[in-house]
Amino acid sequence: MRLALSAEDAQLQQELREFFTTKVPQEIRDTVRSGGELTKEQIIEAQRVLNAGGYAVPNWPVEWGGKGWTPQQRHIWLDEMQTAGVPAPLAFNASMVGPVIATFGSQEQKERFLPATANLDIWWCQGFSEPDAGSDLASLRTTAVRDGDEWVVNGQKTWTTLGQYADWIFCLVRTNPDAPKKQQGISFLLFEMTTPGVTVRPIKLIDGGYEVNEVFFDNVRVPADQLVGEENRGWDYAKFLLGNERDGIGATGSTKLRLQVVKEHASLPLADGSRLIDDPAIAARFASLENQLLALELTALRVAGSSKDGKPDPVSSILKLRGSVLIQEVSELAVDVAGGDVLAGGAGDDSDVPSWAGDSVPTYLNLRKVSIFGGSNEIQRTIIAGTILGL
Amino acid sequence: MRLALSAEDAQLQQELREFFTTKVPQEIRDTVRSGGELTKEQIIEAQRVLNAGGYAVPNWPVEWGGKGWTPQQRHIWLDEMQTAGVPAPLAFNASMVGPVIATFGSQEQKERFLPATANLDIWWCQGFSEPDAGSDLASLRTTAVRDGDEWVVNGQKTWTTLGQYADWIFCLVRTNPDAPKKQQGISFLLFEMTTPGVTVRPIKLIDGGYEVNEVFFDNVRVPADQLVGEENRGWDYAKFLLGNERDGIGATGSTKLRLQVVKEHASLPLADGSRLIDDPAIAARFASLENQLLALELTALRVAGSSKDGKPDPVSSILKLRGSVLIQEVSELAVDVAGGDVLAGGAGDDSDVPSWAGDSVPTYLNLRKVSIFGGSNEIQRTIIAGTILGL
Amino acid sequence: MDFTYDKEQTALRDAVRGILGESAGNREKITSSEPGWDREVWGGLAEMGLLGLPFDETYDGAGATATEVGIVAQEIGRILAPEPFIDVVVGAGELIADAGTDEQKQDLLPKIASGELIAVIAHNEARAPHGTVAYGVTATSADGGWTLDGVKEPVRHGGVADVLIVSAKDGDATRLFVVDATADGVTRTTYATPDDGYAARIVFAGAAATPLGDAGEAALAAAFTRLQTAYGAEALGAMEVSVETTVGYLKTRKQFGVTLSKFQALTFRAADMYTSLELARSISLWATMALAENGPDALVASRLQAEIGRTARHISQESIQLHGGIGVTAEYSIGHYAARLTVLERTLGTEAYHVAQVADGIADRGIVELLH
Amino acid sequence: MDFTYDKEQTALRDAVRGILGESAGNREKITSSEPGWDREVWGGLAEMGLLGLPFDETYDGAGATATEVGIVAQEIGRILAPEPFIDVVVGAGELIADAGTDEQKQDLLPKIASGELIAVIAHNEARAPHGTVAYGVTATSADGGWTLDGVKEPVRHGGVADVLIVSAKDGDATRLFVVDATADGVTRTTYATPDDGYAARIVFAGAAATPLGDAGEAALAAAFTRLQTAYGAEALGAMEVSVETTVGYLKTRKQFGVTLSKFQALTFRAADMYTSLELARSISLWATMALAENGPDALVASRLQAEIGRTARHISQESIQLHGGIGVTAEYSIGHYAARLTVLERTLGTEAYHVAQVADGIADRGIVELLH
Repeated sequence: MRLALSAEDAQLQQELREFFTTKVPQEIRDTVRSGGELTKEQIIEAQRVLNAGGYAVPNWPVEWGGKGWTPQQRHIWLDEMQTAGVPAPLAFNASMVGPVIATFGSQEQKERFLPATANLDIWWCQGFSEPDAGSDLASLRTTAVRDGDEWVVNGQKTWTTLGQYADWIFCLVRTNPDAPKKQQGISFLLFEMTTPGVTVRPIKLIDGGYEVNEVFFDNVRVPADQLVGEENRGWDYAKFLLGNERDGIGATGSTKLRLQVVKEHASLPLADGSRLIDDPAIAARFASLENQLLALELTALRVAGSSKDGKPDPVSSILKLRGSVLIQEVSELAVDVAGGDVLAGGAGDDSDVPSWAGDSVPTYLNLRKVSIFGGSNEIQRTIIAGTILGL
Repeated sequence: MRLALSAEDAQLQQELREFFTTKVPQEIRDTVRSGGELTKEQIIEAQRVLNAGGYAVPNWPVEWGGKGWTPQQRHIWLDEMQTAGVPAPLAFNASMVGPVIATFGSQEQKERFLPATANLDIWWCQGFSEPDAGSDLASLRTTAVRDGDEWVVNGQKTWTTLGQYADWIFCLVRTNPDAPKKQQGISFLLFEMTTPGVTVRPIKLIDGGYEVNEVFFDNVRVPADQLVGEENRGWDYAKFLLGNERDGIGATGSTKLRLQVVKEHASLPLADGSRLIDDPAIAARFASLENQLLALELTALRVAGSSKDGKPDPVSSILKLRGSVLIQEVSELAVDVAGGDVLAGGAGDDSDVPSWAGDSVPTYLNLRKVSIFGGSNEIQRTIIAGTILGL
Repeated sequence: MDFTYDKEQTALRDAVRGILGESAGNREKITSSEPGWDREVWGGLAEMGLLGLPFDETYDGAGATATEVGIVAQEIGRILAPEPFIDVVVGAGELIADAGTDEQKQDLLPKIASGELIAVIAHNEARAPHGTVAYGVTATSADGGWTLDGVKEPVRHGGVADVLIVSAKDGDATRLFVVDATADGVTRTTYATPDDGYAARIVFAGAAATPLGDAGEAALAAAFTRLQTAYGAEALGAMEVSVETTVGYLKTRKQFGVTLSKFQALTFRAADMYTSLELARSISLWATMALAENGPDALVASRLQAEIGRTARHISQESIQLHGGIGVTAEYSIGHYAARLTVLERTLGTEAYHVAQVADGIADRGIVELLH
Repeated sequence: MDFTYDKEQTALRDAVRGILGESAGNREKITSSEPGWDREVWGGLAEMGLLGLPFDETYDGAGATATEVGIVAQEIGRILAPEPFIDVVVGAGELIADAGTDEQKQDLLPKIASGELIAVIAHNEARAPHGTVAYGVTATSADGGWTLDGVKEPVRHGGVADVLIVSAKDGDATRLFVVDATADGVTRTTYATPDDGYAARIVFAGAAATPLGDAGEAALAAAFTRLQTAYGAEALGAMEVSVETTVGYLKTRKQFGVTLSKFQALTFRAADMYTSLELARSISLWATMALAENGPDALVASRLQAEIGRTARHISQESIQLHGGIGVTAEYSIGHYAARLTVLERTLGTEAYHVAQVADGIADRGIVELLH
């Protein structure tokens, strides 16, 4: 039991803080801080700055740019990054497809994809969910049929986040429809989004924005050397990937930053000179959320590193479950702090209503997704009850 | 749509208020108000006062003492009674076995039992639940085998509330073990608790008190004319009874009184002169509970009378569900108002800690039962989801 | 106490449901550009006499009570009808009827009732606490007339309004003024609201204004209570459909080979949603009857708002969650209901504000006497 | 930051679990009469060196930190051990060690460590707000000595204590005094607490008292922080077992022909209980480490209390509900855990009190920096 950081970790923390707050463009960090949306170019720029500093893919094998950090060091990296308002490296690249290729890909695939993936020269998107599968991922129906040196892909994916920006997709496809279990007969395929037969249809969300897509495949021909690992073992790779995805899954760093920013807004005087933060009921909500976030971050630190052998630690379900609820509660508090100003959703710069207040309802609505996407909270409860509690 | 009471109902309300606050002994009402426990004698005394005034069994058929009131008038009766601190007539008598006998009993049974039941000359208890049945009431195993002019009863009941005071028990027994469904082959039997072979074992509850019992039957011989209605139709009578039981099931009147009393305690100055009620967080809890109770009472009024043909309106499940949660939340607030004084559970009259503070934890613990007994909240949600929503 | 609608009230509900239902399919198109609602439907409502529903017959009204208003509001909520019935008829209209001079009533109310005039209250100001005080607009009396200077925002339907009822500072007092929205000195910028509607920023620069009778904060407070009661009924309608839609989804959507209705954890949550809904219904109907019979009462309105606020959060959050992914898409209706409920609840004070209002002075109040 | 126990700490946990486990079966009998705990077990704890665990070796202590104390406290919580380890060793003992004179330490600490002396803090007063101020007992200085007058109540283990550390008013200040509990002028009435223990009403009438060093409110506040940290660990242990017991019950209890574990609505609630437990565990371990490394910090303790309070309510309420009827019977353990948790949470300030403490000044604090 030890609270204080080791000298080494404290030094790393200082280095990272210095790097994140001086090397990443202020404008990008300000946008993140204020809850604004980054452009595609800004996301790429930020990741390239990180990659140049060696901080884009610390969890990868060292030979491909990894750092060999302890879980606590990875937490420090993520926390310093998020609280500094630095956008995390694109998860599809850094946490998902990169580790899969590095672990299961051929040497050619590693050389071809990993450097470009780390530097966001390739923007990846994830082709997992399908319209009729939902939480039941393994029921996927998209097929890939071998034809000479190619796979011919047909089917449809959905909830493909930022697919509209993507250069490549990593995609679960059914290569053996006769496998006895639905988890078998699935393969992990990589292909370009510009391949003929790929169509992207953005889905409008309730906040009016676009971030997820439907992706249709109509006889998409994929070179056979773009299948990762072994044919029909894609489900194993997907589980490995989902395990990695849980790194930082509680998102405590970014939620802490959000809460702090909402608190700053609540600390500004209203028209009558009063401040919402001086209302004991409002202050108590901030205090309670701050405490709960603290407990969540401590839990993330406590269970960090217990994800082994590519299997997700079921305790990470706790982080996803509670982390999603907390970020939603922070966004709900932001709406209450905005009060009657919430109406000004579409107000421009000449409005007296600050943009955070007008954005508060769209943000709140948008964040309903975090308890649904990436394994809904119902799925997380199922994992906790089943895998941890044996119920 | 009409808010105001009719002149007739307003007059009834005045009459009842006058009656309850002047005819029922003050000591009994004070004890109820302070959350104390009534003696058996006090309960009997109060019911006899009500019965003498014609207010003990208003929901019975008029010829047996009923009033032929509208549901709203019954609500007024209950609300005035509860907020005046008058203990409601013993439910086992007035709401449960009485209506069953009045509806399904023979003329002899009616004459023999109803007047004595209304006047609490007979104290009834309920023999429904069994140890291995729990919420699955119809799985009961207690048997009654016909032997000449008698039924011979063997088995065990549990959760028999105030069975230690009871003169008689109304009991569900299995008379046909070969019936195709578990709900069939059950009969409704009445017998004295002093019958040889009946053993009562009180169960100590977590507040240290005794109010429920196990009741064992070892070859208990019951005269055949004490079977109500038809043999093997007991389940129908039980359902009818449970429907009646839901009258006033939200207990809004007594919860309102409890909340008011807790508020009075929170309004007394502490040692430093401050009052808890002046803490905005505490005041907000009172306000929120008061509002929720109001919504619940309005709902009780709105759905009152929709229980027809002896079938419970499934909406009454809402009242039970929310009513039990609210009384529990009021008791939780009482514990918080008591604060450090909760330790003084067993303090006597010479203590400076007021008895309500010392009693707050036992009461809170005791009231955990209300979301379990009489159809747990899980059963109520099952009814709402299934019967109302068709899920 | 009687919670049932009589024959006329049921007929009113059916008629409103009919006319609003006709245009329900066009909602996305209608709301995608200003004014965000359908002038044809508006005309239809006028023809049915709904736009003068609560006004005296003297002013071409129907002389109906809050109960009838609530019936219309609930139907509006059920299909998220974008037409500004509540803001124009209940908000500005009833405020004029309550506090305007005879001349103002004769001038404005028949035009509102006929549908030719859109009037709304312009009270909101950026970062002002909820209440009846104006901070950012000042009234100046000169030459026997009045002018206004300052900014009101966000004002729902402010961009298309013909007449604005504006709150402004006159010394230490807040007074209400009638302003021609198209007159010199009034500049309006319209923008979208997060619930598929439009609001405006309105700058007054020496804009000519006429006092609304001698109305001030008390009249505005009464108007708020009427609005809160109607918004409450609208929210009730929206919550009702949110629950219906979610239950329907659980019955049809399959996951892991069975419908979602086989998952007890989900059906229990639907049961809790329904329970919340029915409790909110009771308090909405009660507050509506109280307004109809006893007139505005801020405490009753705060009780209503506190309960509606809590319930709206519960139901809108759960309805999206139980829908899963499609719940957060604009193509499905459920998210639009959530958006509307989220905005409605903050329109005239948040849940916490109203709980605090009820808490204020609670030590000195006895048991709530519902029946008397 | 490292949350793992080292070898010695694990050994300590196992040893404590062993000795406390031996008498766990006698709990009902032991708690049914005064003192409500087992003097034999107490002697065993003394022999193991636990009763001097946090004291300096000079005073026959083990010089251990809050971490070791927390390990013992958690084990106490796991089996609801009634022995007054926390109140005597952590409460009075560490307060004496922290604020007593050398002479007082030499006199009292070895006797506490050997188990021969029971000392507790007597600060509680009926209807006093939580805090470090004494209202009802007054200290009077005369003839070079001090006497106390007034009432302390409820004082846990006050009836069997040999020595009381009493807070009393000295003018505007609150000071701490050492009082021989058996001396003239001290009258004690013992009664049962709702969590199977005993507390006392203690009347002081000119009772002789010695100042505890020059200890006042600050020393008492530090003692509270140590107590809160240890109570937090005790609550953690009790919640841990509550969750384990409930999960076990769901696996074995049958209803409608199947085990309760087949009902998703119940297993999801168990998952939520477990989630709450693990978050509370993190904050308990953190607060313990913070105390061990940085000393008492009231803000850290309030964060802990706020989270433990919330979690204790959640877990104790749900554990009874998921047990159904038997959950409210005294025969089953689960209700006793709930009773203990319910009382513990209010012992040194309620959840709401501690949330308010954290809220105080929150506007001026930045993001919580956990790692440094």
